[in-house]
Amino acid sequence: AGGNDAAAEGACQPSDVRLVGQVRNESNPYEASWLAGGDAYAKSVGLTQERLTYDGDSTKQQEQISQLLAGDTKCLVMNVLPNGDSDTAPIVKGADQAGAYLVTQWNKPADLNPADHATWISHITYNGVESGQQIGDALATAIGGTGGIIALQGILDTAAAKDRFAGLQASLKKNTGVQLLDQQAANFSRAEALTVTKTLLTKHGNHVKGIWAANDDMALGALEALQQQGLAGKVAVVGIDAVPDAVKAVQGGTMTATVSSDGAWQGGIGLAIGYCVATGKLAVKDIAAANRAFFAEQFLITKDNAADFVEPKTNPADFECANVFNRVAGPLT
Amino acid sequence: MSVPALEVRGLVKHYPGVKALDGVDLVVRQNEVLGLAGENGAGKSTLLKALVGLVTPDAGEICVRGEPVKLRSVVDAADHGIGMVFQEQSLVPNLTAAENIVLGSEGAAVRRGVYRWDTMRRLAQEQLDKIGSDIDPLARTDTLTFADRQMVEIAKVLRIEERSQHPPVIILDEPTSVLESKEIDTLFAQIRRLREFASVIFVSHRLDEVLDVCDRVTVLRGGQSAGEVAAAGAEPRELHRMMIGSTGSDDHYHENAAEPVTAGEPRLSVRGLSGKTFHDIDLDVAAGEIVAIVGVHGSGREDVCRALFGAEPTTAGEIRMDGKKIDLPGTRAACAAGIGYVPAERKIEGMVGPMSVAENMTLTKQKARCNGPFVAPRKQAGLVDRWIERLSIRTPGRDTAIGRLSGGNQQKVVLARWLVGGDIRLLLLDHPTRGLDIGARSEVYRLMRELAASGVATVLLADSLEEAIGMADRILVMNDGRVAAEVACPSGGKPSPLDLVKEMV
Amino acid sequence: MSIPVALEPAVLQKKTRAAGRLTGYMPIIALAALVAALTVADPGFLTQRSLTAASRTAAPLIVLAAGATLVVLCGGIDLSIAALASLSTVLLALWLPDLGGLATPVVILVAAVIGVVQGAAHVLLRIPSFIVTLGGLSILSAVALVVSGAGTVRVVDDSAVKWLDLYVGGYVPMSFMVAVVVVALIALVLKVTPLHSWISATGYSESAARLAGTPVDLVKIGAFCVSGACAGLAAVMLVSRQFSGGPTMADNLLLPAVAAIVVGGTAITGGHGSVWRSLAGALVVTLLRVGLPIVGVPSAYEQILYGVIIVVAVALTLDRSRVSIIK
Amino acid sequence: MTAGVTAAPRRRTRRGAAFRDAGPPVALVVIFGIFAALSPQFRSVDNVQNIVDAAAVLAVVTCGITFVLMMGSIDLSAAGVMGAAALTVSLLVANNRNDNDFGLLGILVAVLLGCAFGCLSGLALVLLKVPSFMATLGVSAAGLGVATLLFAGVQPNISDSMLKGWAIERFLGFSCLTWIAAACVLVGWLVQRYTRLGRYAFAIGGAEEVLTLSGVRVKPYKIAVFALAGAFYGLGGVMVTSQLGAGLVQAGDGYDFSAITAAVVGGTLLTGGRGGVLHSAVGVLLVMVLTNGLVQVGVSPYWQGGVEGLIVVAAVAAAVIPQRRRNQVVK
Ligand SMILES: Nc1ncnc2c1ncn2[C@@H]1O[C@H](COP(=O)(O)OP(=O)(O)OP(=O)(O)O)[C@@H](O)[C@H]1O
Ligand SMILES: Nc1ncnc2c1ncn2[C@@H]1O[C@H](COP(=O)(O)OP(=O)(O)OP(=O)(O)O)[C@@H](O)[C@H]1O
Ligand SMILES: O[C@@H]1[C@@H](O)[C@H](O)OC[C@H]1O
Ligand SMILES: [Mg+2]
Ligand SMILES: [Mg+2]
Repeated sequence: AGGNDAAAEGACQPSDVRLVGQVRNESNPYEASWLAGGDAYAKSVGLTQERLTYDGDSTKQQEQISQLLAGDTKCLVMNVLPNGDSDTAPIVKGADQAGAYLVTQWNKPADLNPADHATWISHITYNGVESGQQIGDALATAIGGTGGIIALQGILDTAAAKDRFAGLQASLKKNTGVQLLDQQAANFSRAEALTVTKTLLTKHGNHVKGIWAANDDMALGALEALQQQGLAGKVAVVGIDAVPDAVKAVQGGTMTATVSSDGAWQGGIGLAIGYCVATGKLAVKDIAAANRAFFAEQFLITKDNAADFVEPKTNPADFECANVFNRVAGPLT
Repeated sequence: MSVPALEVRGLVKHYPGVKALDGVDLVVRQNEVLGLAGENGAGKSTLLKALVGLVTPDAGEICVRGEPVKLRSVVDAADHGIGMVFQEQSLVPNLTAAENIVLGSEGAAVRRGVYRWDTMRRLAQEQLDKIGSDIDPLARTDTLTFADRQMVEIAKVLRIEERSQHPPVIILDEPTSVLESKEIDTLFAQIRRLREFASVIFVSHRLDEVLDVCDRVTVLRGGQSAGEVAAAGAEPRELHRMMIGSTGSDDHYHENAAEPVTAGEPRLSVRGLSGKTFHDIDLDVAAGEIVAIVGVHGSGREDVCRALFGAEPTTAGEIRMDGKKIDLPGTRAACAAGIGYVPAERKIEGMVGPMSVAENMTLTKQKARCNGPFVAPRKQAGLVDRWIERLSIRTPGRDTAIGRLSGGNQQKVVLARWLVGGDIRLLLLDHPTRGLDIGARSEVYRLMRELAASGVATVLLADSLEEAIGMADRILVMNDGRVAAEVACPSGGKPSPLDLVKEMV
Repeated sequence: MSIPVALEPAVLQKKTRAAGRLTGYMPIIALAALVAALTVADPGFLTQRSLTAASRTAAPLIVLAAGATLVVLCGGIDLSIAALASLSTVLLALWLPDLGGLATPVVILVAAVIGVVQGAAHVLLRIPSFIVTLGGLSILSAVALVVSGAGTVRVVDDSAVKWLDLYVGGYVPMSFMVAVVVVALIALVLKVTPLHSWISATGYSESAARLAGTPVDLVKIGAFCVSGACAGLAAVMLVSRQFSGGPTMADNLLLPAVAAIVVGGTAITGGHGSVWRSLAGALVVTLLRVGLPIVGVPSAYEQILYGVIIVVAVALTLDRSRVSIIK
Repeated sequence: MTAGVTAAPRRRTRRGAAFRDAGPPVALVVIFGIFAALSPQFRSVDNVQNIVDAAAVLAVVTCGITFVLMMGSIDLSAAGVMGAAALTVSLLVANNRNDNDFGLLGILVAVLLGCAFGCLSGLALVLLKVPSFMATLGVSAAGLGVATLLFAGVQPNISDSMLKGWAIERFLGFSCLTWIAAACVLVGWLVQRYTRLGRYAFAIGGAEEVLTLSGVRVKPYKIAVFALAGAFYGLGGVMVTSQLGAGLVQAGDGYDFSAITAAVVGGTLLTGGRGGVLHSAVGVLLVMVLTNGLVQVGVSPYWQGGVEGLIVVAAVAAAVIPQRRRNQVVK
C-alpha cells in the first residue's frame, strides 16, 4: 500500500476539483437516480459531474478508468460503482498510482481495504446479508409463518446476489415453517424474472405463497407474472432497493416489503467525501477506520413506513464535510 | 431485304490490360440463326453481354431494327426484345420453375405484390408449351435435371415476347457445352422452332454443331470481326482457319503412336466400388493408358470419378494405386497418392476466382513453390511462368485473378495445378474440354497424350462420344450405376459412336 | 446450377491502381480520422499518456480479434472467443497459485484445445460455425460459472503475470507490444507459408479448395485453434490487469472483437482480409469505447454515435472489389 | 406467331413437405416427450399454456429475423429496436410520465419506429454496402441510445388498459399476446408464400445475382425485408412492454441471438434460401420447451445455459444428418 501521501494532504482549489461519477448505465431507475444525485451535489459546490457509464461491461469500465487516469488527475475525485468485486482492485491500483481520490460502492473483495491506501478514501455498501434476511423475515410473517416460497437470485457472480441469498438462508433457518420450493437466477432483470416466475408458478402451482427477489426490478417482474396468472394479491412479494415503483407497490399493498438503498444519496456522498478530502476540509488520516469501509444505514420499508420513502429525501446537509459519515451503520464485516 | 433484327457497329470494350472488343461489327437478320465462333477470349461473351445491357461498351453503336439504342440493363434489353441464356445457367434454384420463367416480368401472375399461383402456373405453362417441354411448372428448380433446367431457361427467355411487340432476338451463349447428345438434339429442334418467329444468336465451340444449326456464322478474332460464312456447305476447318488465322492441324486428337504399358501391375485398380449412385465398379487403368467412361446423365460416371478422388463417399470396394491400397474418402489421401482431378464445374469447384493465377496453379502442389515449409517467391514465379508459357495460357500476368481470364485459359490453369508437382500418376478428367475452343481443346488433347506417354494414367469423362473415341485406349460404358460394357478403342481400330450408344441405353 | 455469373463489379472497372492501394490503407485512415475527431472534441485527449492508456486498453481486444480473424478468413465465425477468454481468466486465476509461471502457457494450451474441439465439431458434424460457437459460448460460460463457484477468483500473487503490466521504454505497454508481436507473427507465418493460400481458398470457395486437395478441414480446425489460443492469451492480459479472474469478465468483448474485424475491412464472408486490418479495427473500436465518454459525449448519444461511426467506418474500409455480393 | 405445340402431358414432380424438413419437428416432439416423461408438472396443461405464452415475443421477433436470414443476411438489431419501441410505446399510451393516451395509435407509432430502424439497416446495407452483420449492430446501438434518451431516468409505467390487458386477458386458454404472435406467424407465412416480397427474399438467398440478371431490382426488396423485420421487432418491443407493464431499455436484451438460434434450430439456413416462418415457429417452440423443461426438471441454474447450448448444437447436428451432400460447404 502507501501511495501518494502528498495527494492525501488535499490542497486543491475548490474550482480545480474534477468530479466523476461512474455507474453501469443510465437506463435503470436506480442508477439514473445515482447520477442525478451526483449532479445535484456537484451543482451545490459550483461544479459539474462528469458522468461515465459502462453498460455493465467490466472491461469497458476498466478501459474508461485507465483513460480517465491518463488525463489530468491532480484534483480528480471518482465515485465509482465497480461492476463486480474483481473490478475494484485495478481501479484502486490505478487511482493509487495517479493520486486520484476514490470512493467505491457496493462491490469489493474482503481482503482489499481502503485503510491500506492513501487516496482510496472510502468504500460504502449496504449489508446484503441483513437486507436479505429482513425481507425474508417480512415475507415469512406475510405468509403467516408457514408455506412455500420461491427465490429469484441476482447475477450469480456478484457479492450483492450472494450476500442477499445468504440472508434469506439465515431467515429460513429461523422461520422453520417456511419452505424454499425453488430458486432460480433472474439476473436482477425484470424481464427474466417474469418468465422464470411464470415457469416456477406452473411448476409448484398453489404451493407458492411468497416470492423472495434479490432486487426490486425482479420483484416487479414477479408481480407482473402474478397478475398474468391471475394470482395478483394472493402471493406475497419482497425485494430490495426501494425503487419508486416498488415503494409505491408496497404502499399500495401489492408488495410486502423492500429495503432502502438510496441511489441519489450514494451518487452525492461519494463525490462529497472526495471533494472534502481534495480541498483539505477533511484529512484522510483523521477519518476513523470504521468510516473507511462501512455499511450505510438501510431501512426495511413496509406498508407502515412506505409513505416516508416515496420521495427519496436527500438533505443537502448530509453532504457537508462534517456530516458525510452520518449514515454509517457500522463497519464492514 | 428487311431491316436486320439487330446490328452492331464498331463496338469497343476495354478491360484493364485487355481489349475485349476492338471494333466489332455484327448483323443479325430476322428469322435467322446466327452462329458466333471464336477462340476463348475472342470476345464473344463480352459482345453478347453488351447486347443485353450487362456491359456498357466504350464506343460503337447497337441498332435494333434499324434504331440505335442504348441498353443499360437486362430490362432495357428485354424491352427491346433481346434476351439471353447465359453461358452459366442462371436460375434461382430454390424457386419453382414457374417463378423462374416469369421472374422479372411476372405480369398478371403478381397483382400488387401478391402472387396468383394459378395464373403464374398458366403463364409458365404457356411458355413451356411453346418449346414442347413437359416439366411441371411448380416443381422446385433444383429438383430438375440439367437438361430440364435448360428448357426452363429457354422458356424464361421467351418471356421477352410479352415485353416487345417485335419478334425477339434470343441469345444462347454456349448452351450445349454441358448437354448430352440426345439433349442437344432436342435443343436444336427448339432452335429451329424459334427461328420461325425469332432471331437467334448461337455460340458454341463445337464447330460442326455451329454449322449444323446455324444459317450463317460470324467469326470473332481478338475482339474484331474476322469474317462470316454461310453455313450451308461450309467446313469446320474453314471456320477454324478464320478463328486462328491459319489452318489447324487435321489430327485433332493427336493419335498416339506409343502403346500403354499393360504389362504388370495396373496403375489404378478398382474392385467392387459402390456408392449411393453406382454399384460394384471394377476398373483397371494402366500407366500411360487413357480410359474413357461414357454414359448418359444419371449413369453415375461423375460420381465414380469423384469417388476415385475421395470426394464422394463409398460404401464398399477398394482402390489401389500401383498395388497399394489407398484410404478414401478424403481428397488429401488421393492427392498424396498422385491422383489429380479436374472437376466439370470449373467456376464453383475448379478454381478460386478472386485468387491469382499463380496461387491457383500452386494450390495443390505447394511443395513445388516452397523451400522447406516456406514459400519461395522466386521459385514460384519461375515455376508459374514456365507453365503459363508451356500451356500458352493467355493472361496479363501470373498475379492476375483467375476469374478474369477466359474460360479456356482458366481451364488450363486448373489442369496445370496437377502438373506443376511433376508427381502426377493418375488424372481424373471430368469434361476437361468443356467450354474450350477448338485450339485450346487440341492443346489439352496434346497435353493428355504427352502425359500418357510419360506414364500418367487417365480416366476421362469426355465431352462427346467423338472425343471419347478419339482420345481413349479403352472405353467403359456405364448405365444405371453399373459398368454395362467395355469396348477396346485402340488407335486404328476405333469403334463407331453407334456401337457405344447401343450399350448406353 | 446457380453459378454466380461474372457480373463485373462496376467499382472494379473504374478503380485505378492507386485507389486500389488506398483501400488497403483505409483502416489506418479511419483510425487517424477518429483520433483527429476526438482531439477536436477535447484537445486534452491527444497526449502521450492518453495514447499509452488506449494502447494498453486495446491489447486484449487486438489479440481476440486477431485470432478470430483467421476463422472469419476461412468463411466461418467464432462467437465463443469472449466466453472462452472469461473461462480462461478463471482457470488462470485458479492455477496461478499452484503452477506459477507455468499457468500462462497451460491456460493458453487449454484454450487452444477448446478451440480445436469446437473446430472439429464444426467440421466433422457439419454444423455451421455460428451455431457451434454459439453453443460453445453457453457451455463455456456454464463451466466458468461452475468452476469459479460463480464468483471472482482473486489473484493474490500476480508476479507470474505482472510482466504484462510493465512498460517498454517507459511508454509502450508490454501487453500492447505482445499483441502487436502476436499479430506480426500470425501475419508473417501466413505470408511465408502456404497457409495464406489455403486459408483464402477455403474462405473464397471451400468446394474448389477441397477438390484442389487443400486440407480444408485441418485449416479450419487450425483457425479455431489459433482463435482459442488467442482467447487464452487475451485472458492472461485481462488477469494481469484485473488481478483476478471472473466467469463473465471478458463476455462483453465479443461484439467489439467482431466489430474490430469488420471495421478493419476483412470480409465477413471469408477469403479477403488480414490480421493487420483487425489490429487497426481493434484500435478504432477501443477509441470509440473509451474515447467518446471521456471527451464528454453523454451516454445515450454515445451509443447512437457508436452505431453511426462504426457503420461509416466499415463503409470506408471494406474493399468491395473482392466481394461482389454483400449479404 | 408461335407455332402452337400440342401440350405434352405434364410430368408431376413431388411437391410439399420434404423429408429434410422433418428434423426440427421430430426433435421438438422427442424433447417434449423426454421432459414430459421426467416431470409431471411439465406435461400439465397449465405448463403447456405457459410455454406457448412465453414463446409469444420470441415468435414475433423470430418471424421478422427469418425473412432476413432467408436472404442470407443477418440481423442483430432486435435488441436496440425493441428497446426503442418499448420506450416509445410506453410514453405514448397512458403512463405515469406524461399525459399521453394515444392507445392503439401509440402502438402503431412504435411499430413504425421499428420499421424505420429496419429501413436504416437496409439502407446501410444497400447504399453503403456495409455487411448486414455490422449495419444491424450499429442500428442496435443507435436504438439503445434512442431508448436511453427517452428513458431519461424515470421508469415509464403503463396504465393503458388495453396494452396491459394483452398480457393478462385470455382467450381459449392463451393470452392475447399469444394470439397476436400466432397472427404474426400466419401473416409472415402468407407474406412468405404469396407475396413478391416474401418470394424474392427467398430468391435473394438462393441466387441474388440471378435476380439481377433477370432484371429484378434487388435493392428495394432488401430494404423492404429489413423494414418488415424491424416492424416485427417493434411489435416485439410493444409486447414486452405489455408483459412488464413498463417500458424498459433492456426490453430486447438477448432476443437477437435467441431469435437467430430459434430460426436456425428450426431449419432456416444462415446462408439463406432455405426454411421459413413455419420452420422458425417450430424452432421457437423447441427453444422454449428446452428453457422451460430444464427449470421444470430442476437442472441447476449454473448449468442451464450450458445444457441448453449443448442440446441446441446436438439438435442442429441431428437435423443436418439427412441433408449431408457430397462436398457440401458448411460455413
Ligand atoms: N470483367 C472482366 N475484367 C477483365 N477482363 C475481362 C472481363 N471479362 C472479360 N475479360 C477479358 O475479355 C476478353 C474477352 O472475354 P470473353 O469472355 O468475351 O471471351 P469469350 O469469347 O466469351 O471466351 P470463351 O469462349 O472462353 O467464353 C478475355 O481476354 C477476358 O479475359
Ligand atoms: N399451388 C401453390 N400455391 C401456393 N404456393 C405454391 C404452390 N405451389 C408452390 N408454391 C410455392 O412454391 C414453393 C416451392 O414449393 P415446394 O412445396 O416444392 O417447396 P417447399 O417445401 O415450400 O420448400 P422448402 O422445402 O424449402 O420448405 C413453396 O414454398 C410455395 O411457396
Ligand atoms: O439492483 C441492484 C443491481 O442493479 C446491482 O447489481 O447491485 C445492487 C442491486 O440492488
Ligand atoms: Mg464466353
Ligand atoms: Mg416445405
